[in-house]
Amino acid sequence: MLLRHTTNKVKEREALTVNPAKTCQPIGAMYAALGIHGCLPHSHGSQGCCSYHRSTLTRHYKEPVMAATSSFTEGASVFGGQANLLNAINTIFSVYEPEIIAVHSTCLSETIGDDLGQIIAKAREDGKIPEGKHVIHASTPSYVGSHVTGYANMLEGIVKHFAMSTDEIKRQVNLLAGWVEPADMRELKRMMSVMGIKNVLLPDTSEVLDAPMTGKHEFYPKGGTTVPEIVSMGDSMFTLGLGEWATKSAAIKLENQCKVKFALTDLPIGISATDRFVMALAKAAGVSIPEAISSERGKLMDMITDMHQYFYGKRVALWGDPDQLLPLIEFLADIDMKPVYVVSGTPGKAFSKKAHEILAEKVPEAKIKNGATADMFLMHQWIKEEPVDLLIGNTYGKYIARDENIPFVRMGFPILDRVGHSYFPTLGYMGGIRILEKILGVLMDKMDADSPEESFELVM
Amino acid sequence: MLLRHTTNKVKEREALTVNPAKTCQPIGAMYAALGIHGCLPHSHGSQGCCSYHRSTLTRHYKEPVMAATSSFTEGASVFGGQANLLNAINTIFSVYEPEIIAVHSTCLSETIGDDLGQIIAKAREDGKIPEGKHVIHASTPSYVGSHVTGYANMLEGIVKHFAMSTDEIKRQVNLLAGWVEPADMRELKRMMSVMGIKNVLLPDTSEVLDAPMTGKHEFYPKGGTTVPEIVSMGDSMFTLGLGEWATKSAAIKLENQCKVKFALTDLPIGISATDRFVMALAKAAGVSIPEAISSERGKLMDMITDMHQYFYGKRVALWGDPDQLLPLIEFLADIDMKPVYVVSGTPGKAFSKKAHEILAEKVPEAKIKNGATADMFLMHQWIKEEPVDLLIGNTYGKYIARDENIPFVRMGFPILDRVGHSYFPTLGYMGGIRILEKILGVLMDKMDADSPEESFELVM
Amino acid sequence: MTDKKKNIKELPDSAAIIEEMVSKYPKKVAKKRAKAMVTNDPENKPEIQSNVRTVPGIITQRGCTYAGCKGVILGPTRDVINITHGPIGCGFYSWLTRRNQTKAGKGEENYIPYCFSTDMQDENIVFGGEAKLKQAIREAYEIFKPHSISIFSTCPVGLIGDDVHSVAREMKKELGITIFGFSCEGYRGVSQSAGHHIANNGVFTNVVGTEKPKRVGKFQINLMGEYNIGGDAFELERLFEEAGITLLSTFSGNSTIKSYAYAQSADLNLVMCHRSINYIAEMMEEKYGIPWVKINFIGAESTAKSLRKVAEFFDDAELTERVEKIVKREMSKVKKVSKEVRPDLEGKLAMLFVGGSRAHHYQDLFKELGITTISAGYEFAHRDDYEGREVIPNIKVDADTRNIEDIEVTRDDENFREDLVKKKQILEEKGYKFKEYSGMMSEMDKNSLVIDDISHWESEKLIEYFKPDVFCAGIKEKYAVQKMGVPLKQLHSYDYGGPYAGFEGAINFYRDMERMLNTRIWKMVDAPWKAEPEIVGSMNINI
Amino acid sequence: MTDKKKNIKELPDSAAIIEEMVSKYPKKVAKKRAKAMVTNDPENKPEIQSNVRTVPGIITQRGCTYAGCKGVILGPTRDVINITHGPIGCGFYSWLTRRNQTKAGKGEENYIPYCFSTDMQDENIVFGGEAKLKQAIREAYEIFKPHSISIFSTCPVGLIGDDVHSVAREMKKELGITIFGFSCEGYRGVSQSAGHHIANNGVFTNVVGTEKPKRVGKFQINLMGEYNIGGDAFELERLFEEAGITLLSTFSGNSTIKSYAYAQSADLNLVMCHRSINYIAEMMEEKYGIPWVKINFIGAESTAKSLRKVAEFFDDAELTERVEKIVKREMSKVKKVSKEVRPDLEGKLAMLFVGGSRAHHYQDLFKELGITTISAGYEFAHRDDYEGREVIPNIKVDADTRNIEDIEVTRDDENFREDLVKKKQILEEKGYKFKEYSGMMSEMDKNSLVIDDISHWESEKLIEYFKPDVFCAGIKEKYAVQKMGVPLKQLHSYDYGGPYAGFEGAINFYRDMERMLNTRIWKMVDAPWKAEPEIVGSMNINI
Repeated sequence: MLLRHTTNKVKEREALTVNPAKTCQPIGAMYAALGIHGCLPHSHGSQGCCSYHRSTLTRHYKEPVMAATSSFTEGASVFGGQANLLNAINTIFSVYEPEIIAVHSTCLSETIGDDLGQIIAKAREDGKIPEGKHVIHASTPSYVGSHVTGYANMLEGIVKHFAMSTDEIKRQVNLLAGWVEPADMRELKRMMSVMGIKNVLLPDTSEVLDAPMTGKHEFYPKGGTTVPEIVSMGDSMFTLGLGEWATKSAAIKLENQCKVKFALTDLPIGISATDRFVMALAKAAGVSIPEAISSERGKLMDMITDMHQYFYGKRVALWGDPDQLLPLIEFLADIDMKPVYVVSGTPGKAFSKKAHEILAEKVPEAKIKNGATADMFLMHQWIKEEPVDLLIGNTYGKYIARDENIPFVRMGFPILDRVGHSYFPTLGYMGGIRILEKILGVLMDKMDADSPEESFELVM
Repeated sequence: MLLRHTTNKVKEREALTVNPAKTCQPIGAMYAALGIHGCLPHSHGSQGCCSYHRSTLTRHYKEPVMAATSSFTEGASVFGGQANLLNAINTIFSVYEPEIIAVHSTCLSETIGDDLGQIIAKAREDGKIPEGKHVIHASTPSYVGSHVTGYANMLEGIVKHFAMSTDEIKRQVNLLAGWVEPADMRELKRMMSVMGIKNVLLPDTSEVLDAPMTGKHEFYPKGGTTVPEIVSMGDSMFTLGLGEWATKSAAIKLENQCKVKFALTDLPIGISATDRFVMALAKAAGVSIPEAISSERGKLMDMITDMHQYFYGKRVALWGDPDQLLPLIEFLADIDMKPVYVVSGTPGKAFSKKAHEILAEKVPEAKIKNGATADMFLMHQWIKEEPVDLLIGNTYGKYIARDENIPFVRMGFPILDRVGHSYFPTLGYMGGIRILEKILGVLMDKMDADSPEESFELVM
Repeated sequence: MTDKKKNIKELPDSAAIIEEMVSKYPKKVAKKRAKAMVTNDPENKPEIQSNVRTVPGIITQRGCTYAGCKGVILGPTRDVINITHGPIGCGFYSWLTRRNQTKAGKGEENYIPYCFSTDMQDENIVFGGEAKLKQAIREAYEIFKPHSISIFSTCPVGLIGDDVHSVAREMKKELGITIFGFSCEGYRGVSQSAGHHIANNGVFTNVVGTEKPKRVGKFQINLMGEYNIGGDAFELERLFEEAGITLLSTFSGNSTIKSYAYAQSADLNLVMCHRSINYIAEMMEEKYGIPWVKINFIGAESTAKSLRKVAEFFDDAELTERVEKIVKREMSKVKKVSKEVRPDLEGKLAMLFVGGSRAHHYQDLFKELGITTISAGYEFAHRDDYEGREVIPNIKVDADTRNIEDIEVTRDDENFREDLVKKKQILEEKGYKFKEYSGMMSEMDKNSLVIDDISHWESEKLIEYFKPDVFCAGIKEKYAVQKMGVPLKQLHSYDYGGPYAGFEGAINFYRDMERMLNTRIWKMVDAPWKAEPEIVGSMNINI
Repeated sequence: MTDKKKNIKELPDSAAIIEEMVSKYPKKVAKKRAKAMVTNDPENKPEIQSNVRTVPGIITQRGCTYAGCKGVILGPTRDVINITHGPIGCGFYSWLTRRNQTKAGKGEENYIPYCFSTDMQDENIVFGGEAKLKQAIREAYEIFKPHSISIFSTCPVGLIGDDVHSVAREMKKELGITIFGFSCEGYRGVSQSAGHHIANNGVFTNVVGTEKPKRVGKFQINLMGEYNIGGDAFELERLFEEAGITLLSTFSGNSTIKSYAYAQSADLNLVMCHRSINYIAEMMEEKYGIPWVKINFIGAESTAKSLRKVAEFFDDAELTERVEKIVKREMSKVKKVSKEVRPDLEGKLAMLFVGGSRAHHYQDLFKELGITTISAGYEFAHRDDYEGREVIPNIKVDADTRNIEDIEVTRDDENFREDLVKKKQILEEKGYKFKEYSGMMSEMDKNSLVIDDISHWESEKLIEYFKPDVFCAGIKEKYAVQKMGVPLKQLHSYDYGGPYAGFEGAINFYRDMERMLNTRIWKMVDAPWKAEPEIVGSMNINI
């Protein structure tokens, strides 16, 4: 047993987190900033943070992740990090020539009380920010929320810095992407293009974190939302935010700053959430939903009806982020699976409430927990109490999967030990088909491995 | 052991095929005909053929497969099937109202010598073919070639019946698709669209064999190459045939009939074959290759370079069809895998020759065999002699995979026990990424399952 | 469209829908098809056209004689090398596709996962395929050393004049093992049914009785027409074993040639699928005096009834007690589940178009759930399967049927069971029914619609008209029916579920129906925006 | 660009590329960075700036003190619950990401797959986190009943004034198990290196010598600075065992707190990674009189040399014979492989920028393959690791270093090994070198370029300039370097390969280099149409 100390005796914990189902804010800020074209993320804190975030993002995307750090030492921690950040800005613009530096704070700089806005203003005063270049910032203390919060905060920071309203309304819709894969961002753009909806997608990590091998390292890959696009968001017809945790604050900021009305909808994972997404988009843009979209929906429905027997009643344990988990458990419930255990390290009371609502009728027995001590250790203990047929979550699930011999579908962040997630979307109807393909694949693999020889099946 | 009678003692066989790596012509003709819009395939022979083909295609695509049969009885076998076919044509046009009936023969009607052309002419004379409707045909004796041959013959039959040259050249390229999935056909169209190449894709089973669930059974789904499109192929600038076995005869027919020049290129599986495909298309259409295509290529190259260590030196056994196998083994060799055993039931001396050429330098030890008695039993015996790390082929490989505990990637026809193949392409650069994702997935799954606990890996 | 809830007590006359279905056919076809559609009256069973040629072009469910012979009857037998003599397709398509589960002991033979074919080529068609067939048999023998090999003829074989029987005889002599052939070319007969008959003949002639009779248990039976789809036979084996009934041989599921060889040692033959296997039962009675009874292990009540019928035959107090104990225990389990699911399913409507007895048997399961069968029919049955064996003398034998040999069976004086003949007589006097089958119609509601060899067109019309809650058929029909929003249960393959036979099987079926008919996924088929007025935002992006 | 083949014998002066690299920096930065780049002269080693603050914004490879303390040193120890006191990130990122393999016996403790954190929240920052830490320790104890718990401080901990050491003492008293803390806040020091030192201090103070010395074998050693990445330590354990040398404890790979506790029983300490572990070796010599030698098990020749050095120390004929036998056998295996692959690799160029000793050690493996290291540098080393221990007295101690406690060690009279002091003296007289490390530079070619704490910008320039065939660094560098068409070997994680230590490890490395440097995949990076003239067909579809 890999996790040999995990037993089925659940003890209430108040202080100790074991095998977390979240990580800290700054990595989310870094990921969001990578979705801006020509932007270099900058970590204002100890250099270990930046190193850890770059490593984790790199292991997940198998791509270069460029970011700088203020490299605090003890002195900076005592006297404040202003000198470090000013130096950093100067060095970065000299050497790496970004359009934008996106600075996020850390637990360290937050604890000592560095005021990023003030330091950046000072940098501008001192002439350290070249003409036409930008330094934007977000406050992302690691001891509040989770990586998702950091993503949301950076998104808000971006919007705050750039979005401007002029008198002229632009016939376009803003789409604020939650924390999804480059492939998903590309899929969102494809769907909007099929629907004929001009849009600004923010952020957009496609062609950034799935960049081609060309023999040349493009320090700023060709993808990412551009500055003029972000500026223009202030003139858009409407903003749609995908996922409350990741996009709500940016959507509100945009409304307050530029009077662009917004709606929040779930990440389009599975059938019901994608239905809502498509309808919200159609409404926002005042367009009809084209046949091509209905046809994709029909393909997903087709797989659901064809394969229903394999999904029906299967017990699933999931961990990850609220914005992903909510539509995902809804999807599973829609196809008659039973998401019985759901944990997320990301806090927010709305999560348990919504999850319970989704499952109230179909899976009343579901155990749902989020926030501190809602961790993978707890989920594993629940599994030890009563097993499940399937695990869905990030790579760390593999320890449980092997110990308990449970089929395992990797979804979420980080996925460190498989590839494909950055290339093939799980959003939208076609993404739903991919999710079901994966689920069926692992369930059937287990059936094929475990069935007695006489009931080994050729056909499904 | 599921295949408990298979040993490592290979005996030369002349007459007995055991566990074939092919099936018979008519099913290929049926599949090709399904790629024409408004077409009902018709099997001229015993009704069992039609039943078997429909069942097998249905199990593969999980979709309705509509086709009719002449329902031969002993009388028809003695006196000829003319009456049956005439009746069938009459009934079909009355009840099912197709645009086209695509008749293919069977071993039975071929053995008794039915002349399809003559019978159809008679049907036309007798007024059994409504104005503007078509009955086309192909001779597909089951005892010649394989399912691939039947596909090729029906393709030729379609072109022969419809393609016409007028004086005006159409600025479009004909693409003759080999036997690939609906998803692949969609991907070919997408790639041509990215390259800005107007085209006629023949056949086109997308939106036919991956039709949406809508609550209504569309007897003739919206996909398929249309009659006007096929007619216009005679005026196209050029024809590109994908895969010699499946498309050569149709390409030649088109040239002879309409003077449209052609080139054959491999199915775009993997990097080198897709390179050739893209260049051949560019040349045929006189266009430059756009950056977007280079970028997709770069993504595939990126995965190859990133994941090379997991591919390197892995021994692979493959079975399937020549047009698929040749570019696939080239792809594997490109990424330093070792396709050591390759079998195809489909005959044609060119196959072994080409395969040996591809592998000459990198895998000189490869065993390659095709034609009668080149079957999965032989391949399994080779594996018993010296094992492999990976199997790639159709669903029947699962028996070997389980007996020998070898990772297994399903590719080819038929895939009866998994879904996804009809929705997600394996052609083109993005298809290459999917192939590699699958290969890596099964290799890593085995590593995760078999590794001692102390070397269980979190990251790849 | 009928209103379901209202009409389940009394079905309307089906004339209108019959008219609608046939009206689109060419006249001659309409006339012919009309004869295959009847409105049922269980008290006064109407004559139905069946076992006649399929109308070409109609899109039929039917397969061929080879499929019936090799695929259905011989396929499930694991200790014989079944060589398909013909082009590769026939062997390929019948390779592992029928889910005949089999449980070979360690070291025992099991050729079921293998496909053997002569893979005939052009030159074999032109110059004859006998030499290749012989060589194939030799190679099969050299490599596998089987004790039995059988040969299945595909369409071209008969036409080119290959004599598989003489090849079999010759090779049997050469190799000294059991070898026999079947002239089951696909074009013979009008459906799989001919193949069943041919297979029955061959197995009876070449295998049954080739070993000495043996007495293993007190109550020896054969189970006939049970193909162990999805493990059905395993469930029945469990019941027989517990009851103390010795199952000598199953024709043919989880079966062996070796066990067929002494099948004449049975005291009673149980016939499950009447259509496919009654021939052997009949011939064994003629030759050995072994009586047969029609039983049905699909449905919990039917299973109980069938077990009791066997016990009644043997008339042994201990046996009867054991059977009653089993029935009581199992029925209580079954009842628990049916009680749980029946409220969700009661009043729903089913249609069954499949096979040669399944369309009948499965109605029992539906009945147990309160589901009404509004329409049903067989794919390849004969009139007796619809109307009951009493019509057999009146069935016209047409040319297609005449092509299938009715073999001459002579009494085996040495092994003839006079004791059983006597037993039968006594029981019959007490009202016990042997070789009785009253057909599907007698158990279907009045005014239900019975259709033989249904076409795709007809089934789509039927579905549109009746809007059934579940449709039972095969893989070819599955996805077309489901595209119409109606769940389809495959009764050839059970959709890779099962077992459905016996008590456990009934429970499985109940649960599957609960799953299929009570899910909300079918309600999600329509996109939600279809129900809404055209979406109009405050602004249109395109203006 | 240099012409590889021509220049591998004699490298050019690197002044030009240094100039190119620093010219883009702001002046002050350029001045500072220039001091960290030197053209090597092994005979006359130049002074290199190292272990100084990283220039903010430079894009460094470096991590933090916490990473060095918890991630590197304590991480590989399986029988202790390592609680990260801080926000969740630090614990999360160091959870299983360093590939420290460990082999726990059945029933033994193994907490390595677990991540324990106090997951500090807002209110803990405001009101202090000691109470939560105490509670977390209690919960860890209640659930897991470990014998040891350690606490790692993250950035905010020191700032808000949490005293992890007093908490540790208090809880130790409360629970009666070993509990100790580390003040390894990320901002301390200038790199991971500070964390190593802090970890060394803590382990030495709290664990080493807490159990009675024991004598298990004739020749007892500790292996220090070997982290069992990819199973390196397993390979070495195999060699020691066969040689008859008792490995008491490894600091720290496949290691346990329990074994640290009696590590003072060793006769000799072997130091592998000089940078990360020399502190403990020094302190053990001071306290217990145990001498230490620098060894290197990366590279087959180095392994042989190191094994012989150990044998020489113990000066035992049988031991020497066993070691020689091992070396002979293993070297013949190694030679076979190197002979096979060397022709493909000879003359290729490597760069190594990683770690605190790996960038040096792996040059030995490259040398064995005929690959020239043209440029190298460390991520977090000190001047002695470049220039040799002889410069230690001359190293300026700056404020950042002064922050890290140099603990006062006093001689343990009871356990002091006078015998070893004597042995050392005698051996030294014979020329045997103790605590000697001459640094990376002495083994690098003249004119090779040595750069400390290389930045991303500098490494891209270097690659453009030298076009190396292989680049060694870490995960953050991997894909950027590879995007330039140069394969990168990760020397922290071995790219999930390995082991690379010892003889088998050398073979693995050779084969990996063969794979990486001899594949044609890099030649496929350019699309073939890039090399061709613009495609012009006979017709253009768009005209």
